[in-house]
Amino acid sequence: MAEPLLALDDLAVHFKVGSALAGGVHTLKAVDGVTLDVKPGECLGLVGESGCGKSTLALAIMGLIPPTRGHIALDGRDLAQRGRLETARTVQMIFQDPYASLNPRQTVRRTLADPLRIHGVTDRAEVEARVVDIMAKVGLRPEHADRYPHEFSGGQRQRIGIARALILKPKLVICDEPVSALDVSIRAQIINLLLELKDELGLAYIMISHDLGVVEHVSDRVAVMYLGRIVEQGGWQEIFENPRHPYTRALIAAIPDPFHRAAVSARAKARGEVPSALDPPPGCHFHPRCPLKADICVSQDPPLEPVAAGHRAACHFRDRIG
Amino acid sequence: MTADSLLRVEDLRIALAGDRTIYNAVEEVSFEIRRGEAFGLVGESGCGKSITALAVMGLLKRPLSLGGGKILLDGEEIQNASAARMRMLRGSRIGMIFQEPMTALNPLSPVGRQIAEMFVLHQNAGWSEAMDRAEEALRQVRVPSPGRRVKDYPHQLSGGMRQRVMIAIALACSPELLIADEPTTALDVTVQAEIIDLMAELCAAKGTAILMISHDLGLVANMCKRVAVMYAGRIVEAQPAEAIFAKPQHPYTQGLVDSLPRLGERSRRGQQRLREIAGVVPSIQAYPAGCRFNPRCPRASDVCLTTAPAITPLPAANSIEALVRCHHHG
Amino acid sequence: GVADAQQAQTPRKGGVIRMTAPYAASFGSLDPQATPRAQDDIVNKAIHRTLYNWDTANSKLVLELAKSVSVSDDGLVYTYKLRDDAYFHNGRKMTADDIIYSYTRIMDGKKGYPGARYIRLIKGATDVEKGTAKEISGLRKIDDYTLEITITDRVDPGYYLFSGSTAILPKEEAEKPDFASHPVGLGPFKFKEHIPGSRVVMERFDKFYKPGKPYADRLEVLIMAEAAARDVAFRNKEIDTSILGPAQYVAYRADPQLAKGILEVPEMFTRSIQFNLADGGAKPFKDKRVRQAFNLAIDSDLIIKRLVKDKAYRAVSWLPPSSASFDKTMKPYAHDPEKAKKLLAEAGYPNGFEFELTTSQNESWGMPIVEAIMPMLAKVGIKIKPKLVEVTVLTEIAMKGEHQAYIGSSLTGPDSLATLRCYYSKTPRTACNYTGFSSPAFDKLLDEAGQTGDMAKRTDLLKQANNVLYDEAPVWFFNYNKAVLAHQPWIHGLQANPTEITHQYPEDIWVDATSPAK
Amino acid sequence: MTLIPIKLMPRLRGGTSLWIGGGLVGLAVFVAIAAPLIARTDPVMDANLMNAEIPPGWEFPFGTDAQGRDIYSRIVYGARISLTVGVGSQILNSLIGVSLGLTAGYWGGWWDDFVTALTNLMLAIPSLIFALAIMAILGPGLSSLLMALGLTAWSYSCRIARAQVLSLKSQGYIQAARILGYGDLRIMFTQVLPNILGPLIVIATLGMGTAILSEAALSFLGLGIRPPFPSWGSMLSEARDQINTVPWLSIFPGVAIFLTVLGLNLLGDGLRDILDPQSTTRRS
Amino acid sequence: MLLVLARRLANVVPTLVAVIALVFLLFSVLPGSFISGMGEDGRTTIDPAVMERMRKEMGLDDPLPERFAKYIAHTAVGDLGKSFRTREPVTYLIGQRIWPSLKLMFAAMAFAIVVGVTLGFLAALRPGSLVDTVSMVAAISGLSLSQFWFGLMLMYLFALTLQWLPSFGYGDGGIMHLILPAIALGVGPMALLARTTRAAVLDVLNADFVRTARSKGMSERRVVEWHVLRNALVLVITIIGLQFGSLMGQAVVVEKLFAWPGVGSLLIDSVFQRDMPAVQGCILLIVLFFLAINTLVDIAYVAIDPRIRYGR
Ligand SMILES: Nc1ncnc2c1ncn2[C@@H]1O[C@H](COP(=O)(O)OP(=O)(O)OP(=O)(O)O)[C@@H](O)[C@H]1O
Ligand SMILES: Nc1ncnc2c1ncn2[C@@H]1O[C@H](COP(=O)(O)OP(=O)(O)OP(=O)(O)O)[C@@H](O)[C@H]1O
Ligand SMILES: [Mg+2]
Ligand SMILES: [Mg+2]
Repeated sequence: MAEPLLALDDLAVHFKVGSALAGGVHTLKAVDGVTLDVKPGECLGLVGESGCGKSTLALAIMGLIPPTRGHIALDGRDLAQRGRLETARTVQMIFQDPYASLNPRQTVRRTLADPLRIHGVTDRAEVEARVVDIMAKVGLRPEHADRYPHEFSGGQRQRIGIARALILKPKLVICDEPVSALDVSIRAQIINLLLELKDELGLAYIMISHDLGVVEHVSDRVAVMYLGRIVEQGGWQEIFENPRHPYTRALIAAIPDPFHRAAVSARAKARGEVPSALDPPPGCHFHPRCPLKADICVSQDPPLEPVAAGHRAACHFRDRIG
Repeated sequence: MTADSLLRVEDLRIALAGDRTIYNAVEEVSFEIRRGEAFGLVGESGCGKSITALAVMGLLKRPLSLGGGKILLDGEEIQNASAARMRMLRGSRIGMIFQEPMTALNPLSPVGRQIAEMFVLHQNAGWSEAMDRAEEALRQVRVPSPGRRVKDYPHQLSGGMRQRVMIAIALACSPELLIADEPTTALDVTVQAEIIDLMAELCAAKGTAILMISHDLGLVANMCKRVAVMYAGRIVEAQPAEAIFAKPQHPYTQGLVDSLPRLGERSRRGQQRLREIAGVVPSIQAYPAGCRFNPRCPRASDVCLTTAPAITPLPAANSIEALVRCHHHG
Repeated sequence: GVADAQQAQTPRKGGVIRMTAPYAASFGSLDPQATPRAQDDIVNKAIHRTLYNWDTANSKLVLELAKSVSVSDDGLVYTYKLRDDAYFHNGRKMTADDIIYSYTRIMDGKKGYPGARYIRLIKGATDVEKGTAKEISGLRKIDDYTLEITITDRVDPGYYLFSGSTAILPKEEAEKPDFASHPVGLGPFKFKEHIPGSRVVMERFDKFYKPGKPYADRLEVLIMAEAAARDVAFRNKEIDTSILGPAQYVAYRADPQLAKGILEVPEMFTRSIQFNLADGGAKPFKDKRVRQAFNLAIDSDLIIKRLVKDKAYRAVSWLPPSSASFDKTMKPYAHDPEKAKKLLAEAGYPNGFEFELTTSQNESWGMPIVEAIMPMLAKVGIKIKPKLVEVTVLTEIAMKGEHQAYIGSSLTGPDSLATLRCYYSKTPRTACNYTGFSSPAFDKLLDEAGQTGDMAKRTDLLKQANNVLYDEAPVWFFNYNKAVLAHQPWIHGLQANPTEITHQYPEDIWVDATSPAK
Repeated sequence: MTLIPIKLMPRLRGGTSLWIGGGLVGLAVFVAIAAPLIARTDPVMDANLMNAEIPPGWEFPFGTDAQGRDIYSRIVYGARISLTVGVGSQILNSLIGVSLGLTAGYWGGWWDDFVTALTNLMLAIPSLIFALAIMAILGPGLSSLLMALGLTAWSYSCRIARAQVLSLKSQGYIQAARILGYGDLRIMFTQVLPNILGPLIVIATLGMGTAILSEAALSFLGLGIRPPFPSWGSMLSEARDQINTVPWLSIFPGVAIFLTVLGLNLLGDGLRDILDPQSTTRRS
Repeated sequence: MLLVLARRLANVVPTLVAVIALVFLLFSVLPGSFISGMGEDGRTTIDPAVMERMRKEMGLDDPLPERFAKYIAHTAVGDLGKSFRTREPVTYLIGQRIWPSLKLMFAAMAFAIVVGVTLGFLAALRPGSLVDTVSMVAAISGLSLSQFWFGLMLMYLFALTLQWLPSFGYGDGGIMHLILPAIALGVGPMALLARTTRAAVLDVLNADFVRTARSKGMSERRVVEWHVLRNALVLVITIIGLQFGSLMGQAVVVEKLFAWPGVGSLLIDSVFQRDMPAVQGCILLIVLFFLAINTLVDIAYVAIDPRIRYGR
């Protein structure tokens, strides 16, 4: 088995919110004990509802938020020991909102060339060549280089964002909902592009998305997050065809499928609202919404344990489902 | 026109006053909703779904205005109805739910009061009676402990709860038609499913027809009996829900259905390259001549560049009308 | 008309007098001993009384709280027969004890009362100030209405004991902590109300010692520091008197109605540029010819006429014309730029020089004047760098000698000897020798004048000293102030007080029935 | 540098306030720059008491003052001082405010707390009072005035800069820059600053008007510019005693101040519509 | 409620201490001592010996830290020292000025609120109409006016030319004397309020929940009454608070011009007299007032805005 490119060990990111003067300080456990790894060339899908900590996890991996606990190892070395620039050349990120993720006052060329210069590529010709090259790869024409972001459509902007992420030739790219802000008819273009680039450049992805269809389509492995924790993790086929956590099942059941009307049993559906991460329920975080809730769920926090080879779920009843 | 037609929109045109010219943000839009029926309107962002709904409500504001066409509610032409008449219809006979539950409620007013207003406005109820009925309405939308919740302010409720309150407001006076403009896009997926179910259930119980607006074809097809697809201000296809997924006629609809990875697709067919729809959605100011989909259409021919396609009726399945607007449909 | 004039002869009893306090936006203190400010004295003159007073009509000092005085031969012991009809506003009669108490209070070293500079004339006063004595040895009560004062110098104590800051106060009241907000005195009006920053209201004191006086029932002093607002208020008939600046002076004289109510007086203030002749100053000024050239280069008459709008009298030398030692035969420096140039060349400055002139914003002796002389001096090559400071800082700068020259206004009366002492070489800069002037001839004349008991001789010696100053020109002699008081037609009995025109004699003032004030 | 993206151009056409404001300010700036060319006399040395207080007419379009100086020329030169006061103090304010606000918003932590506390402190002392205190200490004059007005009103731009940075900080392109290895200062200067210039320019424009008015107020209180060099405020303040007798002394500087400040306010409003469309009128 | 108050107070105290320190330091370096301020017009010269003695007496020669410590200690117990000028306690001096100051401010603010908010409202309800244009032109002109110039104009127009109102002063404290200075002081806040109100009302009118209200079939009038007013008020009240709070500071000019016996004229007087304790006292009061008003605004928020009332 290949050495993991990225290894997270019991990673936790807690935020202090509020102030001592205004109602007291609370701890928000945005990410709470996540252990994961990503191998080279692999695509890990990360799904979960809004606020469950997906973006926070991504930013922690990027080194933008210091972890409260646990370790992040890139290429086998702890993130803390790596230089900022070195990390930048290993892992990059694609953002959700193509409108907010480009500096409106910079041309495409500057957006792409500046990082190269910062990383010591000073030869003008080389910079130019790499800019043109990457633009071609993401499907932009060379004359686009001197335009400003507002002159592009959403899909084109996302291409610029992808080009920017790839200009330093990273090994791992974190895609934080790369298509959810795009017009429906554009999404396929971007998803195809990402998959092509993956094969062509041997990239590893972490694909964060709400859209289970997309995750299923692109991922090799999938991790499901709920309130800061991984509740289930495994190969894509296992997760989608044989989910072992009631939350995963609820997620899948919530997807309207005109071909399979009412195919999912009402039992799979989750009830009620997602609790606040500030004040998560005790025991299994999912128990207030869980159709399988039992007393043990309230008192005990189920560990993430294997159910099959490479498939783990954090549910007291993981073996009874499915 | 069918006998049990509730809302009929004929050749609706909505004008958008630009800097110098007037654009047609929506044109040649016709559809019909029958009593108790769920009708879906799907389309990408900016194609004119919301303003169509607002036109029906008589709530268009500058720079938008009604450019032409007829809107008939229960046979009554309301496109030129007086302001007072429209106020009577709004709320009591047509209810509406908006996309953003965060901002659609007045943050400074208890939710109970905001529901109760409906009874005061339309049923001459006194405030205390109205508040009691508001509590009842909250119970109907399955808000836990409604007695306490009536006094809560919107910020004390979660997104799903707020949307439930919106539903309670819209359905308070048992309208004949509920217009739901992307009621769940701002919600979590699991919550979304619950809200949709609730809406469908309540409407069925009250016999309220629904005009469901969304950009999610799957969602609409799942919930509605009939679906119309809009593109760039025009309806390009309308079919029964199953048919539009199984046998889409318009190249745009076909593109939409095929381009999106659907759950279970990979297991069935393996990881295939998605079908792309080339190009981008045009902006109002730059709608192409002829068929508006022509720059992106794989089947486009010369006629598509010059002539806007007329409506072609499709063979009716289940006695529901179906139509497509394409020179090369099928 | 005639009827008016006749009516004007018989003062009306009753009515309200509304005077203005124009110098600052508030009163400092209504404890007369605690304040040296002219602004405060406008009120204090009505409430309080001093041993002497200035008789404006005859330009001399008169006894106020005493009926008569006798002087010992050596001129150092004064015995006063005090009034036995003077009552404090609290109803108690004034006695010699009150004067002794008041003067002793002023010398309280811990308080630093401004009047101390006057009382120091009395023998033993400084001991009290230093804390070595409890009582002033030079004050002796003979009986309730007879007081003996021993002084240290052969001068007229009247010049010292008429100052408002030597007012006589009743002990039992002055000792109260809130005396300053509830002043009690001997004056014709008793305190009623003070709205700080706005006005002081006083009422007639019926037991005032001058029979039949005061006339008015009420006296209001309204604070009105903004000339423009004062102008509006006066025209709007909201105030009875107003001090006029040059601009208003012109306007009021031009207005036939307003022109009737203008009272003018040459005040005992000399406006000048004082050159710093000491080492800190600009070198050129050490040369007498440069100073003379300075005086010759400026067309002072033109400035007075056009800029000051004739609201001043051309200065000849240091003493004002109202002084007995003023030499009426002297002519002021002529306007002669050619001669000025020649003198400058002789002094070694054919191309002139540049110096820094410290000035305040004051319209009559500050920046506007500097702005007017700048081009004139530039014609003879003297360049001015104006340095604007606040009025309040001006004196301090002058005392410290941190200036090359400054433009200001100096009190030059009524005591001419004291006035000229400011150029006596042994007078320290901190006292008032701001120029650092030193001339043996001048010193000698002043020494002699101080020693002589013969008033006529003293006057003559001072006249000579004043003429020395003219020639030496330690200053640019600009003008003597003309104070102008505008008053409404219904107010009568105002006096042209040359020491300070706003300091009126409220017991003599009356308003006729046409006054709109109720 | 493209400060105003092209898409904004069409909106320029509609903004009457922008055009009027820009015109007025442009005129004032032109007058200030061209002062030696368009003034008729020296504003200080050409005093001629023989010409004192001549009403406006052929010879002296705006009349003369008590010193016999041409008011027109003094107004023209006064534009220099008044605009210097306005622009200079705002540059100072912006420099202080932006550097504090930018770093506070970007770095956060104790520095942010400190800057926020400092800003609140500055806001709690009315700036006129603060300026008055500083003028009283430094004494009248142009440089003290620049200090007094430039050190006391930076809290507005600081607040705006901070708020803007906070909202930009979570924007993708700032995060992207950090991820790409940009240094903090580089991010602040190349990524943040160009994108928050709009509201800052607006606030600075409005601040210039306030500064010119403050200069007039301080002059009135006797703590303004150092004569004889004319500023509009000091001219107005000197002339106030004669408003009834020699009205033209105060009319012209009064009008000059009013029009210039009006111009700046209109310009600020207009710019706000273009540069900072989301904000409504929230100035204090 | 209490919590909000406590929180505010916790914020206010450090600010106050900082202001005290700042003011103290500022005025300890002032050139010119209070004594030189005791004469004016060059009319009185003071004995240098007296001056020395008084400096000692007032502790002006002590080292700065010592003076500062003493000052803080005294201020903490509400003793602002004695005025150099009148030798009375500063608290007493200020006490006499507070009432006229408050009167002027309340009158000015009442004028500003009544006129400004009304104009802003009318303008927002009919954007683009004549009312809108006129009131917005008036508002921006109001913001461009020099306060003392405007005050003088009022004086000349209403006092001198029309003779409707007294020109200056406090008079007997009656309403007539109050009108002109209140207008002169209130015109700035009035203009600002007109603009803010208009913007706020327009903001609210475009809010989603107003659209919801309309979709309920509400008449425009009800929409405004039930849903717009209160929400706009939340926005407007901040500006009212900020304006009100800084009014005491702004009043310096107007008080001087109209010879109004308020804190502002005491301050300016004291600055020129170098009366340090009085200056410090006045500034302290002005800051305190600002903070107090802002605290009141916060409390008002709590009353109006449930989002603040329930945590968050
Ligand atoms: N800087 C921060 N300070 C405090 N709380 C934060 C911060 N960033 C994120 N959070 C909180 O942490 C939780 C996780 O946020 P995160 O953005 O990671 O969620 P997410 O899964 O990416 O959601 P979404 O799908 O909406 O993007 C949320 O409750 C969020 O409010
Ligand atoms: N007030 C307005 N001013 C100008 N253009 C408008 C206005 N409201 C809507 N439009 C334009 O009209 C078109 C249709 O808008 P509409 O809101 O109906 O789109 P939609 O289909 O509901 O999109 P979405 O899915 O984003 O809600 C859009 O191009 C939009 O830009
Ligand atoms: Mg996220
Ligand atoms: Mg919409």
